[in-house]
Amino acid sequence: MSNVIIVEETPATEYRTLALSREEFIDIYKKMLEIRRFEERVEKLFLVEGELIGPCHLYLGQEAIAVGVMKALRDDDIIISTYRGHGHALARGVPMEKLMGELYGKEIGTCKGLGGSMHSAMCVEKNIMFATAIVGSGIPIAAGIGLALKYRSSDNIVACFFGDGAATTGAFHEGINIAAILQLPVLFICENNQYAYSLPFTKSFAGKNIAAFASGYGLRSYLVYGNDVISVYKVAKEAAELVRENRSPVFIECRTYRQRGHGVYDRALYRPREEVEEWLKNDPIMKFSKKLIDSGLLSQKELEDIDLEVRERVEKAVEESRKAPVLDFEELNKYLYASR
Amino acid sequence: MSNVIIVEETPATEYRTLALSREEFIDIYKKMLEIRRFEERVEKLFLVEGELIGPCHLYLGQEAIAVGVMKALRDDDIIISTYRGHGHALARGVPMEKLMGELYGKEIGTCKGLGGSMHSAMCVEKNIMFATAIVGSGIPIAAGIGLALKYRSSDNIVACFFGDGAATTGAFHEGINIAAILQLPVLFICENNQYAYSLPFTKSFAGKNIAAFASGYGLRSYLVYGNDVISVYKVAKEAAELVRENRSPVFIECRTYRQRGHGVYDRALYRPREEVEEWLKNDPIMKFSKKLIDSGLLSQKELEDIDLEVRERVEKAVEESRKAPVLDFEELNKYLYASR
Amino acid sequence: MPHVKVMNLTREITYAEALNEALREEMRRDENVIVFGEDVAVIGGAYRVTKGLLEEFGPQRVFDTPISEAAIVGLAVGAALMGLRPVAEIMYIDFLTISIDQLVTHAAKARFMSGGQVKLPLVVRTQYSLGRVHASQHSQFLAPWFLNVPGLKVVLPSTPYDAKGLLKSSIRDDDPVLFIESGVLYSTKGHVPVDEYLIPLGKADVKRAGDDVTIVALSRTVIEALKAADKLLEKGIKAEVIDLRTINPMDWDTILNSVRKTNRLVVVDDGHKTGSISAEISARVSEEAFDSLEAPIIRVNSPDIPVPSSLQLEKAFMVDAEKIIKAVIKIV
Amino acid sequence: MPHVKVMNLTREITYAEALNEALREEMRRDENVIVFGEDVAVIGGAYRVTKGLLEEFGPQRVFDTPISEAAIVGLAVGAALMGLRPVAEIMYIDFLTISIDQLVTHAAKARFMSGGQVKLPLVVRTQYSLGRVHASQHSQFLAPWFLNVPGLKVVLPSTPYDAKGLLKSSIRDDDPVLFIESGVLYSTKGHVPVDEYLIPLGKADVKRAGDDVTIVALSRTVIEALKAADKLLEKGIKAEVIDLRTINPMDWDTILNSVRKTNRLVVVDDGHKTGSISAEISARVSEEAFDSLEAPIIRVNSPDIPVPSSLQLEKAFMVDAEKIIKAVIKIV
Ligand SMILES: Cc1ncc(C[n+]2csc(CCOP(=O)(O)OP(=O)(O)O)c2C)c(N)n1
Ligand SMILES: Cc1ncc(C[n+]2csc(CCOP(=O)(O)OP(=O)(O)O)c2C)c(N)n1
Ligand SMILES: [Mg+2]
Ligand SMILES: [Mg+2]
Repeated sequence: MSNVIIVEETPATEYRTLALSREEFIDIYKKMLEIRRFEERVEKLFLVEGELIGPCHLYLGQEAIAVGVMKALRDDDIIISTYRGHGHALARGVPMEKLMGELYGKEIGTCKGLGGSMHSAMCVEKNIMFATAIVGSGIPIAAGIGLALKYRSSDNIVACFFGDGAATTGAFHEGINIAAILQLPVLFICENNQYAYSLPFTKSFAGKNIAAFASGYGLRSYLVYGNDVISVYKVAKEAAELVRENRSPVFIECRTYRQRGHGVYDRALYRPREEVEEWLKNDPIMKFSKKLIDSGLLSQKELEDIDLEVRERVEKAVEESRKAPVLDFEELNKYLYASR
Repeated sequence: MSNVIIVEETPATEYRTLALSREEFIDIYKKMLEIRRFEERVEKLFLVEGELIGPCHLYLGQEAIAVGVMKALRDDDIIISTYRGHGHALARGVPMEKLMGELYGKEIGTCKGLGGSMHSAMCVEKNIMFATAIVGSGIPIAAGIGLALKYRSSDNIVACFFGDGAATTGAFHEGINIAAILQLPVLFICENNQYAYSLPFTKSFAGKNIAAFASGYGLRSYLVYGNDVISVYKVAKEAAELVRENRSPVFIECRTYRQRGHGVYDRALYRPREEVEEWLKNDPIMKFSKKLIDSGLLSQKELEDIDLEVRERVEKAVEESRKAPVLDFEELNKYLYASR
Repeated sequence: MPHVKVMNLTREITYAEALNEALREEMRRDENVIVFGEDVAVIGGAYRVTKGLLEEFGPQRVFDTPISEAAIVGLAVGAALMGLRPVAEIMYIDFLTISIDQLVTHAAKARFMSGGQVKLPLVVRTQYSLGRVHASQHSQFLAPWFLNVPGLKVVLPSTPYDAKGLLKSSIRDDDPVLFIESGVLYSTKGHVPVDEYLIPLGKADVKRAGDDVTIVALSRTVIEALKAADKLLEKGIKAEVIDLRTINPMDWDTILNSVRKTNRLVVVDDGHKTGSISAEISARVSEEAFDSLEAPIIRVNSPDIPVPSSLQLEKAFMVDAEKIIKAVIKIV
Repeated sequence: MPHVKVMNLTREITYAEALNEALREEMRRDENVIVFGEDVAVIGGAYRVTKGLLEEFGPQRVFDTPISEAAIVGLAVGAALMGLRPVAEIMYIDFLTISIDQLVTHAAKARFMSGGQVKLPLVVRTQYSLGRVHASQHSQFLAPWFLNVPGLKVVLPSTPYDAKGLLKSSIRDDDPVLFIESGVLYSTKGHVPVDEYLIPLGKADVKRAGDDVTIVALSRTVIEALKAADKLLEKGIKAEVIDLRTINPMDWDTILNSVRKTNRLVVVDDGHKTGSISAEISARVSEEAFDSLEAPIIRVNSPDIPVPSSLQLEKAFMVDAEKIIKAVIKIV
């Protein structure tokens, strides 16, 4: 499967040669930090305050992927997200209080409190058309979005996020084959964080890597180091343009790591400690901030100021969500059908 | 995908060098002819006599595959068949009147008339444990059979037949991946007859060929010319032994052609005429009988005698089936549960 | 008298042809309507319902898919999210089991769980093949499941006239519609107007008026119920035959009004008895019209065994006019 | 008084622990029993029902599978055809929609359609998560569908005692069993005998005797029904609470006998009302005990909308003791 394009880390020395302004670097950093602080706060709200309950899947450790990919897309491109979608939503610019409000089950939430954490990324205003809690199911749906885009001769594309676990579902296979057969403008983004719940990737998938496998369907496929936001961005940029121009699917597998348990309550003791430590050493935000400093784009102080501002915004989102009302149960019926 | 082993036609000159006795050659020929004459008779019973009705999928043109594979297996190896299963059943030695009886919906049928043509191959006596009418569904079931064989440390294997259309189902993907991950003794046999109903293979499957694709799961994979019974036999023999010894799955794709419509009523006008003619010129029985004569193993007269005998047996099966009774409706309930 | 027919502006066409006309008209009317599924384009469908559509509307709007039922409905979900009006075909309702995650857990819930952010104007057309010697794996009547899926609309037409009018409304509807055809009815003929017409979803149809007993039926069993009503009339029993047309939403008013008039109810459908559509109707009518009932409600269904393949056995398995008559006679 | 407990030879354990014991005992008893599914081995299941099995029985008998629900049930079908007794776990009943082809079109029909040639002693364990703020895609109560699938047996235990005894019988049963657990009940405690026992499939259990009204419930709603019965007693109403335990086959005798005694019936389950299990019970009781009924049968169900995520809204959505009490009061 020699036709997989492998992209490793981008050194700081390259930063100044990229067609990215300082503002853009700052924006990338800010987005990553928003996700980080948001998720850390959510984790506390579940485990310490006990104020939130239910299933919740944190994006900690994968920030570079959502931010790198979104940066490479146009705002009017379509996104299909998952139950691990907070990162996708924030990277796309979904207001924090709408996202947090959804976790609180409140009317101000993206889904008016009807979806909860697992569907909170769904935000049509921001062209996130679906956030599924069923592993793999977003893939054929993304193909359908691609079908509509192609049919309408739109020059938009759809980016579909999913995990390594999705690669073993029938929906993955059927969806990618049909996108390839019909030549649909879909960018598939597999966030291979090494685990599907407790199952390590090597015990889940019989193929070597998912990108190689996708190339078996005739898709151009990339395998990128997913803890480097700039590498992800570069690959996604190239891939998105190919999809846009050729109106045919492209596949990106990002190697990354789920820094926490599968869900917020999972302590994930099934992971070897050295493995966890190794990946934590390669934390995407640590890596990126170091390179920003090394390349002289931002100072330590500036990074800290961003952090303060972000933390404040997270806290504001929590407070707004706490105060907000819950939808009236008697009114729920009106969200069932579009026509009666 | 260089790791696909491609096997073309076996020339007549090789016949004498194979470890097959004359009796065995005769038996192979007889089995192929049994299928041919049986199916031709069934076709007439549907289209001319109108005596049979309902869905029925003929095996005409694919005889070399069922016969070549069965010859390579042990009688106590397990088979998973499909709705296009008459050929598998006859090659396995299911008595003609049981098979024909099933088509007639009679109590003497393999399934007592409850299954009909699409399930008629199911014959536990002959270790055909299932014949599914749902495309692709036999693949995970075969994995389950393999699981049981492995668990019991049996030295049997299971051979699972399916068509090119199955390769686009989720069940195919999930089933093969799981067989590979769990290392189960399954021999997958894809009869690529170029069509899934009206859909030509090239419009169905985005990969180059199915064997190459299966090799992406780490399976040893063969692509064999399926209209040559001896080539199929040789490949299946080698593959079956590998499965038996390594307790891990192997994949065979057989290139062949569906000589008739998808079902018995389908005139299949969607196929290019030259394509049909080309493949008819390469009819597996014509090919084999010519080589048997060329290699001096059998004379034209001997072949004709076999034909007469086979035709007689088919006619006897028809007559027996006509006379046989239908199950009593009031008794059907007893076939529902094994324990009450 | 062909002259009269022309005056009525109808012609006799088959159920399959009526469906085909509905698709054709809606595709002409709205270019958001697209059609796909297995074998629907080049050969025009396993049962020719989509015949000629590829020729008229081209391969962008009518195309064949691989055998990938989950992806077929997934495609419809995605396309509908973007405002297209996909009409996806699942060749047999039995294969819909492979698409149920997309249909039930996605299509039916997307609008609600997103707080009303999206709508999904998609139609999944399929058919049940009971009565065609197709055996257990190809003869299931799975409609009752979808009665229990809020967010979905479910339609089962019984005549060419209904098939056309209901399919057109289903395509125009802004919610996901499961449109279940009856395989044995494809070749049945009936009068269908030349002019365009629609039949609203969620309204039952009184196919025959009567005072003595109400027979509620749907799809194929409507035909049997009408035959039964004919024979019952010979015995002096006037049966009212209600064709449900859609089971989700269900037209309770029409059913309840009829029962309040006749005081007797027989419910008929092609499913296994236990857990059937008939069960819901029986339960609801008991709840809401308990005092009107002068006899127990009787359900006429298939027995609780899979469908046997043998011609004779399948016939014995199925609901028919005779079984309906027997049920009616028990309570009048 | 712990002393008394020891005399009775029971201890208090949770529903999840009871299930775990059942698996353990059956695996010790019969080496044909194997357990697999997502996350069942290394971590002992998402809800720890299979905890410790890998350690005791090793990776040949207890193993994790990839996320491939169709293949998981397919594996079970194949293994059962060969005489193993696989117990496959589908983590949420919502994901069972992906396995339905294997469960319904294969497992449930294989014996019948082969003319009795094979048997399929498999168990598919799953759970429904209503009541845990899991939102629309993870809170479905799909049990009613399987009422309509002849060939399948369907079990829904309500207490630790029942959970253990019924799971053991399910594993020993020679037919495919769908074993539906209730997620919110996993942590509930109850007395379970130290000695081995079995509970037969197909038999309902009178959890509380009474003369004034029959309340039929299952799974989680049994607990609510018992709470309701307590409160009703304070008002002088003696309710008989029947726990169905299995819905396929259904124990009609127990239900009908009770209704013939109390003449009043309330049916409760966790499904959407339309097309619910309650509908079948209501219909059947009306048919068979019409003359015994002194009031309409009332069903207590969830409304016909998907499950909202918000804690408060989910609570309002669900059946509880109060709603049951209201229903009872309407008819006594
Ligand atoms: C079809 C299906 N099966 C099982 C689950 C339960 N489940 C939710 S997430 C998950 C693991 C998914 O792993 P992966 O795809 O790698 O994504 P990640 O959680 O690592 O982001 C599982 C088993 C589900 N939601 N859907
Ligand atoms: C899941 C499923 N989808 C669709 C069908 C209808 N159908 C039956 S056979 C068939 C074509 C199968 O083609 P292939 O797998 O190549 O086998 P062949 O018929 O050529 O032997 C189709 C579409 C089915 N039986 N099952
Ligand atoms: Mg993962
Ligand atoms: Mg084929």
